[in-house]
Amino acid sequence: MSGLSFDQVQAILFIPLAAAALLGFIVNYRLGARINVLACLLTLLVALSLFVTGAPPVGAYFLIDELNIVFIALNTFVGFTTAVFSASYIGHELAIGRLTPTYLRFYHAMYQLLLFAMNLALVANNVGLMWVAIEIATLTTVIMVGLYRSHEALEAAWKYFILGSVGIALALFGTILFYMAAQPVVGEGLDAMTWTVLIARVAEFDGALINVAFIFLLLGYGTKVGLAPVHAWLPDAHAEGPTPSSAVLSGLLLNVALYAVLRFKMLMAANPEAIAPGPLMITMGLVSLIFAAFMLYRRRDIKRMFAYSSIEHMGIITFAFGMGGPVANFAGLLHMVMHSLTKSAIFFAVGHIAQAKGTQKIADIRGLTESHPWLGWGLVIGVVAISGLPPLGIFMSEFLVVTSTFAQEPLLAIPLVIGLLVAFGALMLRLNSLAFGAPRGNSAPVKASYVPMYAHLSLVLIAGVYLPAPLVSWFQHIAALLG
Amino acid sequence: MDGLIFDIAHLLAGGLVLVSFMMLYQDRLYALLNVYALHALVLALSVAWQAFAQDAPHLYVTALIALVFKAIIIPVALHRMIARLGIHREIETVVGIGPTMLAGMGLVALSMVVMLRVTAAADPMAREDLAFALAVVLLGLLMMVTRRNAVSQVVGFMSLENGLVLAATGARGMPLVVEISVAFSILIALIVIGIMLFRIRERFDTVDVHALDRFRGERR
Amino acid sequence: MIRDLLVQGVQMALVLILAPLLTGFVRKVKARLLRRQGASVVQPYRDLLRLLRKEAVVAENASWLFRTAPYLIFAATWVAAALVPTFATGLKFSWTADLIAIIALLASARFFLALAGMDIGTSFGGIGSSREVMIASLAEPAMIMIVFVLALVAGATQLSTIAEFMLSPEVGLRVSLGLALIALIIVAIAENGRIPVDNPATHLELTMVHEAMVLEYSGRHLAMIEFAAALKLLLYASLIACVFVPWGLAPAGAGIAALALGLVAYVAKLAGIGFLLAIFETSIAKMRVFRVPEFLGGALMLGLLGTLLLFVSRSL
Amino acid sequence: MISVAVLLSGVAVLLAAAVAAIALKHSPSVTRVIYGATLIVSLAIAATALHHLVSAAAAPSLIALPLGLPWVGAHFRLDALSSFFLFVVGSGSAASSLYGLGHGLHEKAPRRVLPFFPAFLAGMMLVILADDAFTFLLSWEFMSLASWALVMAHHHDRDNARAGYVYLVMASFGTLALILAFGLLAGAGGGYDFASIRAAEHTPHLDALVLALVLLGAGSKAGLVPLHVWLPLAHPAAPSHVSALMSGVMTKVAVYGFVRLIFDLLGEPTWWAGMIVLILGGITSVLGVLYALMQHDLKRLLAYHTVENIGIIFIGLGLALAFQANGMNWAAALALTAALFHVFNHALFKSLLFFGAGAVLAATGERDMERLGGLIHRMPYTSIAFLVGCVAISALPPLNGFVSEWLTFQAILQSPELPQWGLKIMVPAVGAMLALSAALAAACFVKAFGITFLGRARSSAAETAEEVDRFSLAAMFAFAGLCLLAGILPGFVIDGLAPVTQSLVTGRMPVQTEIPWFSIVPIAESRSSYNGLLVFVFIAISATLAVLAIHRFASHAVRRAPAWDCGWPDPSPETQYTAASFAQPIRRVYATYAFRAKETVEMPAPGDRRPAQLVVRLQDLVWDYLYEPIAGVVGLAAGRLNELQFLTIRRYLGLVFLALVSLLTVIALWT
Repeated sequence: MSGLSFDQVQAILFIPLAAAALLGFIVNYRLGARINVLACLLTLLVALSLFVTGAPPVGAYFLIDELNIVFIALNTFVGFTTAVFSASYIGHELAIGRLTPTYLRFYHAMYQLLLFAMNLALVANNVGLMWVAIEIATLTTVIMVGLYRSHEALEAAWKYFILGSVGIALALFGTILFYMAAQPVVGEGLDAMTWTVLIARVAEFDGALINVAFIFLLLGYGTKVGLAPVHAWLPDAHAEGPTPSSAVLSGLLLNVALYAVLRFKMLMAANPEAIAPGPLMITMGLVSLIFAAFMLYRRRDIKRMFAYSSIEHMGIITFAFGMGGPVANFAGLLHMVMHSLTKSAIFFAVGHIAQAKGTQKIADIRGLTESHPWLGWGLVIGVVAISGLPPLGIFMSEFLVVTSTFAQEPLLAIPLVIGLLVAFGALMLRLNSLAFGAPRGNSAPVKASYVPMYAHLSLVLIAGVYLPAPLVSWFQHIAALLG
Repeated sequence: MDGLIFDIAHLLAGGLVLVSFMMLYQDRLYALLNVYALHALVLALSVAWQAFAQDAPHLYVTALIALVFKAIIIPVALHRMIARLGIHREIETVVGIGPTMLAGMGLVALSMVVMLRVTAAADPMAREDLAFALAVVLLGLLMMVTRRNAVSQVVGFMSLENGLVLAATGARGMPLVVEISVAFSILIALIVIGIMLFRIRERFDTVDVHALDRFRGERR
Repeated sequence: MIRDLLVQGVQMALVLILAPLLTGFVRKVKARLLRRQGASVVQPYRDLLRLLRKEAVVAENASWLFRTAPYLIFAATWVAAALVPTFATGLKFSWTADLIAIIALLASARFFLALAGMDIGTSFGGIGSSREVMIASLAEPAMIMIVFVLALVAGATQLSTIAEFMLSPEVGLRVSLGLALIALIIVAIAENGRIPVDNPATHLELTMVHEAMVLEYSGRHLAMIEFAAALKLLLYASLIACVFVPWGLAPAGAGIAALALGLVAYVAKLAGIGFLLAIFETSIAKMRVFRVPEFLGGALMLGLLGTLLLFVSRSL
Repeated sequence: MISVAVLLSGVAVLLAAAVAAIALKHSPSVTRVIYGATLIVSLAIAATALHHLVSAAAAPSLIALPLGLPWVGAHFRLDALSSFFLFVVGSGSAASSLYGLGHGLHEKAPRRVLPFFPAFLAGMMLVILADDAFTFLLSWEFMSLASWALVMAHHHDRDNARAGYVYLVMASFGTLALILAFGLLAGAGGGYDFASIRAAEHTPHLDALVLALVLLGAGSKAGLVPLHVWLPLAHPAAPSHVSALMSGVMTKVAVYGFVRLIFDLLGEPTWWAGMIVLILGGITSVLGVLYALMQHDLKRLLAYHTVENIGIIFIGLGLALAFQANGMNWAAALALTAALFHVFNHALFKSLLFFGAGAVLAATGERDMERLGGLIHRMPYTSIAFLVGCVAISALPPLNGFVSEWLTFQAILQSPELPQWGLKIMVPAVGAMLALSAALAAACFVKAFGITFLGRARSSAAETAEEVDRFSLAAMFAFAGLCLLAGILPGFVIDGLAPVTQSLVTGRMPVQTEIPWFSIVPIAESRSSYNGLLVFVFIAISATLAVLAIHRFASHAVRRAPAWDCGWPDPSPETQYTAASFAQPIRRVYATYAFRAKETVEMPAPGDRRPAQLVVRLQDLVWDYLYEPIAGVVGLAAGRLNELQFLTIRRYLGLVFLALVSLLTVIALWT
């Protein structure tokens, strides 16, 4: 049994890696896209089988527990739907000649490599390995962001690269510091970086040292999460890269980085001497939320706008985890899942919209519900969901975040609510002009794959009304773990 | 013996901070590159000493990488690039050298304050090392922030990374150090290549980051 | 039972009979005060009969509303007037409507009158209606404030109860009641379109309010409206009489003698009020339309002041 | 259990109808099918609710479903209060559906209306049935969302798009306020079901905060000044039968939210809570009607007038709170009955009036009163129904509007027995405001009816208008009939409300239906009584008598002639009084202060051929001094922060650096 389980973890890593290697040799775009989808599907199935077989035993390098299995499932699922979307999206880009097969030569390989890196970061039981995985993921996405090789795309990639490198460097420093803290207690070598060992013995660590470590880790991985003020790469990278990469970035990579922060937060929380990580995360979360909320107003590029919305939501999630407690943690987890699903659905819609209209400028897009009803209403539902309106899932998580905050720290609820409202105002303002009014620009129908988008949205809708009891108890368990 | 080992390690790490200060002080690119080469050299020595002190032979590899790649290849490559691209030899600083030095002092003080709070239970050598490493990291970041020229920013990043390597090697028995230093070397190489690429594609007049900003997608 | 119904019937008939007489009386007194001979006091009856006999000339684009409104106005005013105790309290149907409802009935009448004024689509109709509702918008709240004062004093909005309370010794002299009386007089003047708010005799276009609304009416329709106006005057006079000079009112279930006495007292009170009204009207000039809000606003303030003073006096 | 299950399945049918509307969008009969379905379901729901309300065994009917918030579940409950409001919502929805059967055929964009209409109904009903905070808010916001979609049905119109935007932002603001209120009520324990909220102890300072938040939340949905700004934009923008629902019914759902939270969940009120609500109600009622008077757009006038009626309802609620706080349960019952009666009445006549406005819109394509006129000739039935609505809303006897205002006055007259001086003084002042708003309402509806239906047509569209279809008329006459019935037999309504007041303020008005002649007596017959039936009968008899007598004994001849008009008749319809000129005296008297109205006359120089112009400028002070600054601040902040989008990489690194250094400093100083 255990052997089988271990195989699953390996499979989750091996399938994308092998697919990446294989895709590196495949020139034909269509074949590549199919293999890509297939590989994603396989990974998803393996990941889902984890639910059936239960968590495998902990290894020195790999770990599956209640926390990361959520992330893995989400990761593989969104990875799969995005691959489906990507097939039709990239096909259209090729058809209109915005991309050429040369540019796309390693696109699918990169996609699989990214999934591999993210899965690796999630299953890693070693904080050093996790760091390496996140660095690989960063480098891969840099290349994907620069795919179009336009000035803007290259500039965005460059910005991402530089800021990401600094972030990664900070995270590494934090990791080293953590090792330093662990080393006197745990002893030298691999054990001092193994998460399961760390969490067991963290209470004995030097509080002052891990405080400093956590600051570096928070800022370092926070750069990847996109928390203000270390968010700067995020909007441009989302706006200029191909939309599938935006969807993966917003839907997955941010989560993976957040996962890393959470792992360290759990360590911090377990040490009595260390400062509570809550206030730091709450502050950064609130700053991100309010900052992004205001930034939403002046956006002219539709993808950049939703990138800022991702910052906003990452802020909310970080805030929720910072608040802590069973309800807020539950809300944070739920919000994270819902945000991933919704935001990637929005990017699916936005990608096709940009293709249909031939522009990403908000001012040039109008009346979508009339010119492209499926895309337009998909966008409406997505934006309605992302701005926290019922009956969609984010409403539930926001309800929980706000009420639990109000019950614990009433004063903190005020900036939270203001931020939510300001962001809401901005999103609705743009939605109004995007989806309604007399259509402007190209109204020709576009070949689009609606299935991924509406699949995500229906999941979000169902979650808003009904959460299955096993899922709830499971989330509650994780929430308790997170402290 | 222990005392001597400690003193030498301390001396080398302190030297690294000092060289970082020297880099902050430079206002010409060539000089900066030369000082950076010195920085890398000191790092290599420091790492080698740690390898000796900790009896960890794999660290010699790291020291070798530092010596060959950072102290020789990269400075030479940048030298040639500057010469070929005809970049201004002057470094444009945002704030004057003086204030930068002052800020650097502040950062060193900060890193000391932060690190020395760490309980004495920790290995004193590691503690000192960490304090200096933190100072080097912060100084590197300060350099990236206060220099307009991309080459000097890269140099800043590289010195930051040297600080990381210092910290990593100072941490007794830390796994993956070599791998990390290799990964970082690749990262730096990519950055350098990136600068070259931008130049080669002749889309930017200078590698001044200003020029990049002109191509922002969303103009005011 | 039969007797109660009878008394109620008498009351209804009485207001109908007395209303034109009061109008005629006021006109007569005014004429005499101006040293004119003046028409006979029964002239209003003659006018009404004459109008009733004439054919009605109706504008071409008048709607059904124009033709039904006069009857509705008349009916509403009549019902309201019949519910105010005139010579006896505790009438059979007095609980049908309290003072607030009586005021609201008059408001209904005015609502239809204002609509009728706009039906033909002339500028005069509109001018009259719009001014009428403007005046009413102040007169009605003022009236409600008066009701507040009375109701708070007497503990009821039922006119019979108020009148009985006013007869009882516990009333005493109260500032609030004085304020209410002044306010009521102002409201009564405004509501009946008397000088200085409106001039029932004018047909000068820019000054008229009530007359502008009914400009298009003729024949029996006009008769109904004029009759309603006379009833309204009588109603307000009865109201003042019943609340502020309640002496002589026959109590519920009183005998014939008391009723007769009440009747006589009532007629005397009406004469007195009519006389005072005539004197007031001859001694004052009409004011500009946009002074009227201030005039009525005064009444509203007096009413409110009366209510508030009541609390002071009560708690002392 | 049974009745709430029945109601929930009704709601489920409505939701299914929403989905069906999308599925059947190509079918030609989809309009009929959907409205027919909603009509039947709404009627059934109204009937169930009414049955529950009047049946003696009015024990709350409960059900819990494993939906919604995981560890709470979705609780639903049908008690006296919710069954009353559900009856209001159900009947309003039924009439609206009936109207939609005819009116919906005029709809240019049925696909943007049909799916959302049943969803909107379902949302409103779910709010009323909800028995836990999450379900309540979910339904509440769902209701907003569905109605927003309906407002956006005619999205090509820029004003509508703006209306939709303002609406949704305000709705979201209100929901957030309510979330906070529930957060406070539930406390740290997170007991979000109403039963545990009810059971929890609440401290007084918490009361104040909850009241403020509920006023913000429910008040913004109901349209309390100064949170009303979205209402006159959004209500008219929707298709007319939806406007009727939004104005007539959805605002009542907001009132329900207020009553549920403040009367039921919060428990024992404090007297100043009553005072605050009272003052807000008074201001709302006067300002609302003044706003309405200044409007020339028929539907917007009606929407503003909703604000006034909400004010009247809140006056009643405030009185009830004040009385209840002082243990005067019988008076609280009177005030609450008055408020709830007005809820019912307003639902009736406001829906009716919006139906009428919709009929006018359908027949002429005009909402601007300045281009209407003379419709009484072209649309006789609509005009009768509309007139009934106008009389009712102007609080004139013998219709229903008067009864509820009369009851409110009776409640106000109980104020001397209140011990607090603030209330003693404030209640009569609010009474004066109420009287003022009632009188102004009459003026407003003289204008609405007079300009729209009377006079001569001001445009060719008005001249050639045709009477609307039978379904629309049926809906209008059904509600007109109910207005009359509720007006002449108010005792039944009052008795129907008794269980509600009994459960909320543990008091009730005396039983009315046993009083002879269907009179209503709030306290005692000697103090005050009113009999709508007799007033109606008396007026009818006297009018008939007068007509019969005159036609029998005097003349009944009629001659048609040109209008007299003091000898200066002008055939041009432009010479008529317009809506603006009708409102001019009132504008001069009130709006100078309330809206800073300025009239400027532009008189061209002699020889200049331009026409002279009279320009009236009205300032909405609430908008200018409350919302504009907020928008300004947001805009300013957005503008300032926006510069962060355009930094160089170096500066971004600077941000990272600063963040790092400051966090390190914090750590250095902290520990």
